[in-house]
Amino acid sequence: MMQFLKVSPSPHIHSGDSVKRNMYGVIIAMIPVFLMSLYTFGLGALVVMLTSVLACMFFEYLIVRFLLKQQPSLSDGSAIITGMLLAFNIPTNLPVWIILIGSLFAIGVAKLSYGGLGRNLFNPALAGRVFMLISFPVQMTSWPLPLVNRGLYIDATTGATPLAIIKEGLKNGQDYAELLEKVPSYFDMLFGFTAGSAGEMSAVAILLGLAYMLWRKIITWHIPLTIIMTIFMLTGLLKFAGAPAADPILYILSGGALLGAVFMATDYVTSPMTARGMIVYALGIGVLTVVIRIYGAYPEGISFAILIMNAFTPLINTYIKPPMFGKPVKVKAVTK
Amino acid sequence: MEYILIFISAVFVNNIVLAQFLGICPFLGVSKKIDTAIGMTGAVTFVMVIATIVTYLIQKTILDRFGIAFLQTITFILVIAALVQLVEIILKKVSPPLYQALGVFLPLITTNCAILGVAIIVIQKNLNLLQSVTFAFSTAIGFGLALVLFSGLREQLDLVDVPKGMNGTPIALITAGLLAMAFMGFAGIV
Amino acid sequence: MSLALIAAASLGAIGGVSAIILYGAAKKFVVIEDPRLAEVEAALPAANCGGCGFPGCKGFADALIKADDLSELYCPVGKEETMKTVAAILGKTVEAKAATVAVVRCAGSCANRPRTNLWDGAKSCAVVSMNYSGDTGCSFGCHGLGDCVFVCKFDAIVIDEETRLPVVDEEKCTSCGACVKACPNSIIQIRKKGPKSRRIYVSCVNKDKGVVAKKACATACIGCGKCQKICPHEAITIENNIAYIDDNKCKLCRKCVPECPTSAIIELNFPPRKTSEIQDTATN
Amino acid sequence: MKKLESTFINMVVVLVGFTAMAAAMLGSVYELTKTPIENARMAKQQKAISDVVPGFDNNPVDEKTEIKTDEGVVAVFPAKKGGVLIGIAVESFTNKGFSGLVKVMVGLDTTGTIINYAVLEHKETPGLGSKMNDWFRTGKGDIRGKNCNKNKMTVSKDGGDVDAITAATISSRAFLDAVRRSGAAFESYIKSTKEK
Amino acid sequence: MAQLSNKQNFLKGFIKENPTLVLLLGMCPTLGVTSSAINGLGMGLATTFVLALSNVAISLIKNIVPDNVRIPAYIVVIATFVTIVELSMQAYTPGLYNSLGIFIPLIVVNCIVLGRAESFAAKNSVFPSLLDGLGMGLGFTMSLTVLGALRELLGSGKAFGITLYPENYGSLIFVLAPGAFIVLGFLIALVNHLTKSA
Amino acid sequence: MQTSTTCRFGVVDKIENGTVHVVFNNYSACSSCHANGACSMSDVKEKSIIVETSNQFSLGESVIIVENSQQGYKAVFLGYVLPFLITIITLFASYSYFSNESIPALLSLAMAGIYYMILYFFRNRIKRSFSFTIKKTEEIV
Amino acid sequence: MLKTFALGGIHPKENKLTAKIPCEYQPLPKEAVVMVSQHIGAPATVVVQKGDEVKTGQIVAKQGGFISSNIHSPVSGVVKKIEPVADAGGVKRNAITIEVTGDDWAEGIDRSENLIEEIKDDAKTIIQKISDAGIVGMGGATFPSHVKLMPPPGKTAKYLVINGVECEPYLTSDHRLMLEKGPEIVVGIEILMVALGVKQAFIGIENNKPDAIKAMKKLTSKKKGIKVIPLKVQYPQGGEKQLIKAILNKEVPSGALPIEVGAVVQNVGTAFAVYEAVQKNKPLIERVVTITGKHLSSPKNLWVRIGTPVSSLIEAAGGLPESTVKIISGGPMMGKAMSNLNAPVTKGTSGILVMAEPDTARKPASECIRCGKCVTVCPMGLQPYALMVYGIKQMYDKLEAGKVMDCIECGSCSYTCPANRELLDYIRLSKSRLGPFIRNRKS
Ligand SMILES: Cc1cc2nc3c(=O)[nH]c(=O)nc-3n(C[C@H](O)[C@H](O)[C@H](O)COP(=O)(O)O)c2cc1C
Ligand SMILES: Cc1cc2nc3c(=O)[nH]c(=O)nc-3n(C[C@H](O)[C@H](O)[C@H](O)COP(=O)(O)O)c2cc1C
Ligand SMILES: Cc1cc2nc3c(=O)[nH]c(=O)nc-3n(C[C@H](O)[C@H](O)[C@H](O)COP(=O)(O)O)c2cc1C
Ligand SMILES: Cc1cc2nc3c(=O)[nH]c(=O)nc-3n(C[C@H](O)[C@H](O)[C@H](O)CO)c2cc1C
Ligand code: SF4
Ligand code: SF4
Ligand code: SF4
Ligand code: SF4
Ligand code: FES
Repeated sequence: MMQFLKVSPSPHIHSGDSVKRNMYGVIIAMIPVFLMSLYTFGLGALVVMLTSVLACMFFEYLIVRFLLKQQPSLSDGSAIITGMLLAFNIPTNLPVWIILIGSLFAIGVAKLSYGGLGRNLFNPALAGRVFMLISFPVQMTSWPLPLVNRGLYIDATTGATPLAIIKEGLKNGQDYAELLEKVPSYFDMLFGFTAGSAGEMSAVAILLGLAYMLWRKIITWHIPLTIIMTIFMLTGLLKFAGAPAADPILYILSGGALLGAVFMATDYVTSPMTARGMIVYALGIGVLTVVIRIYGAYPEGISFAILIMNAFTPLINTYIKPPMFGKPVKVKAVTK
Repeated sequence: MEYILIFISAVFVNNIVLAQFLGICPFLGVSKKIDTAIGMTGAVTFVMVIATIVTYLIQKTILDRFGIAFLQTITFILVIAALVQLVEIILKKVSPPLYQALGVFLPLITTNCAILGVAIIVIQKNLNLLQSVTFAFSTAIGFGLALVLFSGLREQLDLVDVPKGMNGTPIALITAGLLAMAFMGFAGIV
Repeated sequence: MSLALIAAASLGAIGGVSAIILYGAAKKFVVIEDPRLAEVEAALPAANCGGCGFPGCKGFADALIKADDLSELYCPVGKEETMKTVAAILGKTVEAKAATVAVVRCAGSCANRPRTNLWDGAKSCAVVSMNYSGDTGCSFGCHGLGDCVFVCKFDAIVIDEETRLPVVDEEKCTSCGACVKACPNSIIQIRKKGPKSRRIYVSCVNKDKGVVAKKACATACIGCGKCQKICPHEAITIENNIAYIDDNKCKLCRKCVPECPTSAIIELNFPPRKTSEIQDTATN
Repeated sequence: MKKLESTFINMVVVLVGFTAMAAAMLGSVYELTKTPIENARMAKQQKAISDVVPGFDNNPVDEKTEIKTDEGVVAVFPAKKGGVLIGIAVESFTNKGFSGLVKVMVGLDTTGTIINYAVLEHKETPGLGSKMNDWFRTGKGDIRGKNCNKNKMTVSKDGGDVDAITAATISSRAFLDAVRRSGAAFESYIKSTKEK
Repeated sequence: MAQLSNKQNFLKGFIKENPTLVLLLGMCPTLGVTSSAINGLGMGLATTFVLALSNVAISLIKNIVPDNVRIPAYIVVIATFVTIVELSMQAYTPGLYNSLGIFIPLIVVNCIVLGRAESFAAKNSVFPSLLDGLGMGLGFTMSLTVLGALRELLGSGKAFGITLYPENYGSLIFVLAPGAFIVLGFLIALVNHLTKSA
Repeated sequence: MQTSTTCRFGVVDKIENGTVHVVFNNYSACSSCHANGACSMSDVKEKSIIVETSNQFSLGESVIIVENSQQGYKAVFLGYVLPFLITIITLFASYSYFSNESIPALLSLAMAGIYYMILYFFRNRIKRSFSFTIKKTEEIV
Repeated sequence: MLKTFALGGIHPKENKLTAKIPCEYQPLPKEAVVMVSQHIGAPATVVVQKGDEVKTGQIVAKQGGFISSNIHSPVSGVVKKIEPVADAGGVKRNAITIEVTGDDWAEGIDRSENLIEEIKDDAKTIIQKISDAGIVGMGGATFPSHVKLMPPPGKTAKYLVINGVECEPYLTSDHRLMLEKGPEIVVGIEILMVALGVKQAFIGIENNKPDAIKAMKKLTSKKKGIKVIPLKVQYPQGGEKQLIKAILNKEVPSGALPIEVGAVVQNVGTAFAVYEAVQKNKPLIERVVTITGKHLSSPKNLWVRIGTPVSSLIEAAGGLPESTVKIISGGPMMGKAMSNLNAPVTKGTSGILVMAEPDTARKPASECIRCGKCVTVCPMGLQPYALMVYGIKQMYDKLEAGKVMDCIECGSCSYTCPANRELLDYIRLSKSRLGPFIRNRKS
């Protein structure tokens, strides 16, 4: 017997679930996505990923250690996730210095200003990405072509993403059928052989990750499924009503819809806590994504949509409570 | 359609607080509780609309007619200040308990730059009365949206321990910045 | 110059109407805006600690202005000085109040009080108290998990790593009493600070019988009554096996201190004793 | 001096007095600044015109005519040297900018070839759309010497002859839209003068 | 409250009671016009002008204004000066006037101006009021200029229009709305930190 | 929807049989900012409420006024939102009937006035639906 | 689909090590320590004095109020002292210490094993007998049973729900009792039905006890009105509100008792005790205690007299293993950790669990990552993460609005939290602080 008996209130056992388990689970789920990006973009994907992950971890360590003067807890893995997702969200030819600034913004401003894991209000990786998109629109919107020049990093030839092609075209009054010619096939999009951010194109790899996370019970189905369904239905509806929109399947397969729905909208910290809340949140993301994609200036809207709904999360948590067990007994209103 | 566009523009795209930087003081000041924020939205909407109608009338019937548009600033601010007081007097007269309930629930409504700003903007933009009023209440709703969202975020912040140096205004401003960044996604919708 | 005339006329009219409305408003709402409010508030420390019993400094300022008699009102943070300033602003007087400070009445350090169990729950004294008697044989003593530290707005209290007991920083402590409320075992007390910060108190709250108490903690008060007997000022009472020194009666003669067989009485900030009667008193 | 009491009369008198005084004072300031303000506005227009069609000796602002185009009215300022038309400046606009209205002054010679342009007003994003101030005078974006009728005044992305500002295609399109409008205005202006 | 010397009256606005960074007043113009250092400076100076003159005027008239119409009377005075600034800027610095836009008339409701009028000029004589107004105004100008310079530098590599590093390396967001909030947030945190540790 | 409460601090001003008059200061929006001392744009107004209570309070005693948010919302609705709706609907409805803009503007302002008049007739009904509780400052919850 | 409750719930590893081990009898202790307060409510009033001789089953402390319970001597011997003794948590509470001389039973108690099926008494007598016998809820809550059998005016019971769920991991005392004393339990249930005047009784048993389900089904097949309901395994199905939801599909309203929906819940152990009290006049002085733990050499189910020190039970199970870090009175989800092994078994002691490090250590808590898992598992639909923070920050109005008093302290939230937050610790603290206040206001 140990020297002293331990005493604590119940419960005395624990499920064994841990923050680490969830975080590393997400990292594992992202590996297929990373591998596909390596295959599609080659060297660039590697450089971008390494820079981003290392920068995020480095900044996290530095700021926590020297500015917040606390014990850095890099091992919880959340900085790695932020780094990976940041890398997934940017073109693979982005110069290193931009990635560094973006990582600094993601970790320093969006996460550690608030005190770190669990306290932030906005998704750090997305904040970093939108920061870069707004700050460096030129670099952030020139996408290397897939499957060519895989040995090149900065100088790869660039092209437009399917969404950008559609958006530009439709805004310019071009014919949709004609535009479809320029857009990659569903097959290419399924496997990610199109121009775009490192991690957003391979639907198959992302779905693999989703299946893994669902299986490990890291996330529930509510957010990803609702987002995808909303985008699908709403674009279908709008197209039917005559809006300048492409077909629903294309909207789901292209752009960051899947990546966002599976890995970024599901971030625990910035999404609602109850199933009903999650559905409202996801619905909001879906609608905003479609609105921005079809009517806004940006060809892709999911990043903004998620950030905007992040801001709604506290309200959702306040007003959408879990179903309570038992209705309160009616007490006669005491009127005086 | 035109009015809908004005609405969307004022609420989302050119949100008064997040893009135009008007009404920042109440935005930072009244955003600690969601309830108060929602209440304030209602009050500000009414005051803003009434103020816009009155200043619009004065601009068109007095200032423009007599060619003394340069008195705009001074007239508007006086009229708005008096108007806010007038509403209070009426409310107190009409129903003291109602007035008391409001007093406990809401902070005073002051003539902040948002109300004056809107009154001036509608004249500058050369909007007609209907457009002006639409613009005024859309702006108020945009203000309310930002306020309510922000109060939710701040209630959430109250529950966690933000680093000491950042606590209070700095973190509130950074949050507002990130919110403004998110709202940039609406760019180009109108 | 006709423009100026038109301008003057129309603006004058608008001004006149505003004046009437505002006059009405002024009559309806007595805009108290007591100029002293801002002044009083500025004189207060703006700690918003609630130690005065009011919600924040503004509330206190309000109350100060409205009160006829300031004797019930006291800002523990700003102390005398603030109260005097405020009284001066308001043209009222305040009586001097003796300075006070928080005192931790437990000396059960790790050395004095052997551990019998290991707490593995939430790091909160209140949670410990609710669940069991604590890590040691003494169920009255300090749990050392710092609920008092958590509530102190002035960083005036810290847990000493070695003794696992809270230590109050006299300089920083405003005697706001937050820690007193927070301590589930009622160990902390607000006591007179004493001249030159000198004070004497029994550093124990164990109500067990002497033998039991002594077994649990080497420096427990065993209620033997020796101090009571020697005190010339009748400042010491014994109740529930525990001695208590009334700070209103105690004249700081220090006679009781060496008398205590378990060194449970603590003297603070006194010059060293001349004679050899000094025992290894746990000072500070 | 003792403060005045807050009686009704005092209050009304003071406020009315103050407002009247203020108004009178402002009236005079207004009179004083009226001409400089007008001049400043004129100067700006003058300068813009002389930037885009240098070398005239008339006052084009006085000879301003308004031309109706498909999407609104644009102002045309004829620049004459010794009474002979050497070109026109068109104050054109578009609402298709990234943030709405963009106003430009375009100078055209008598053949309709663009001499120069000046952006009068825009709300485009600093660093992006705002580059239109200079962009269309440099490199492949240069529109000087191009002719609205002979050249395809659209961005190269849409098959035109002008390169868009990097990452600001929307602003570029808008700009060119305004330029094309000035071309149209030029046509109808010439037509109308010929008719006369 | 102890009487402050003239020098203190003038200097307090710079650091100790800096209206923007310490007192957090007049946030709207602070955020709205600081996309460049020049704009910040211009706005600051315009405000200083109004602040100083209205302080003087109010301390002159303080005794002939009945208490109940104090605020509207002060507003009239302030609005007059604001309009003068507005008209003059329109006439002589049209460029700056255009870029400051609506924030010029809004000086009227700037808490700093009315605040100083109420809490200082209404109680003090002319000269201290002038110093107070100037000091506060220049403090405001200083922080606006600093904020503007910072944003300009981060956003486009320039300060006062002088290029310090190539514009391409600037993060555009800092000259846009979000940057205003974020830079000010960090600036206030920094000032808090400095004044606390000092 | 959650029921939350707004608390304000006040002082007992007058006691009559069964009712207590409490005065409290109502500050404007910016006054929650810590520099309100420097800025008097932040109006302060003294408001008073009348509370029926059986508890004992003494003159000059500090109390906390508690109002539940539901009631606050109701007050905002009756006081501001409804007249706003009436004004704007009138304006939109009447706008196209008149060539002069001033008439619909005045009409809608008048409608708001009429609304308040109607409200005045219902003042007894309204009175019944607003009540407050006051608590001694020592009570925590 | 098996029945279960709707909201939340978890499924910890069951670890029912002693499910197949029949009950043994634990020998009498040398000294029995009888706590004066072994139930919820007012402590009993001691009616013996130091030096008195007492017999087994003789009353030693009388009900000290309406919600209180009699206490009987579990042994025969001499009262040695009546003074506070440290309980399992080290807190001193009043107790009667009896030096054991033998097992000499008081008069009128039927100690035979034969089953008496016929119920002679009417409801009133039954309730009186139950009250006299000092029966309290054996499911852990130790609420005096006779009180539950007297619904407040205006409320009538319609259903009796027998709680044979035993959803706590490790514990098997109810399971064994159903297997070994099934017929008695069934008679006990019939007695309870008479006492309550209800026509329907349900026995809820989780599906991980198929033998018990089978046995009870067989025993009740001929009984009208008694039905065995097999339930899906889900913690905390044993909570009475959850059990009622699972079996009757009714939700007990917030802040109300089961009687609000016409249900009374009793544990199987209680039913057995009722049988003994009513048919055999035997007071509650003995109960089944599971003594278990992965590292114990021989975990067991034991019939133990109240007042037996826990340390002797551990001896009986093979002694304390080296690796022990925590000893729990009760199950791992709701039991209390013991700091004092000399504390006696009480009426509510359903098990003694000896645990070693990897199973029980608490990991350091970190910031909430807002994963919402605690919300998902809470069977009461609360938001534990928020309640914890409100508790720490003492935001009482939010705690009340968040229905903190509805928490059944099941521990599912703390069990699940990946950040190892001490959710229940603080929720319990808030309940203890807020509870008196709310009660005060009601009165
Ligand atoms: C692929 C993979 C990689 C992991 N990498 C690490 C690691 O680098 N650092 C770490 O602390 N845990 C890592 N983990 C988590 C560990 O497997 C284990 O869950 C964790 O360290 C246990 O933490 P604990 O000892 O605090 O319970 C990883 C898990 C997996 C599946
Ligand atoms: C904050 C922000 C402001 C922008 N402002 C403009 C602008 O003023 N003008 C413009 O044409 N595009 C602007 N854009 C870029 C458009 O959204 C869009 O990416 C671009 O017009 C089309 O891309 P392309 O020019 O590379 O084809 C802006 C983007 C961001 C992020
Ligand atoms: C979370 C929780 C779990 C419980 N589990 C059981 C259980 O497994 N078996 C049981 O008999 N009672 C259990 N109870 C106690 C019951 O809620 C209830 O008090 C008991 O069944 C009533 O019967 P009794 O008065 O006969 O003990 C549990 C209570 C709670 C709050
Ligand atoms: C399911 C899941 C999704 C996550 N998604 C993100 C993400 O989109 N962006 C990010 O920065 N961190 C993400 N994280 C990591 C972590 O939650 C995040 O860094 C916190 O927001 C930091 O406080 C994710 C973690 C999990 C478990
Ligand atoms: S130590 Fe206690 S009394 Fe002293 S300041 Fe801190 S909380 Fe207040
Ligand atoms: S004095 Fe009280 S509150 Fe402070 S650590 Fe000790 S037990 Fe805890
Ligand atoms: S312990 Fe309470 S809050 Fe936690 S899960 Fe159980 S019922 Fe819910
Ligand atoms: S389970 Fe833990 S980490 Fe997740 S929300 Fe609840 S308290 Fe937070
Ligand atoms: S400066 Fe105060 S609201 Fe704008």
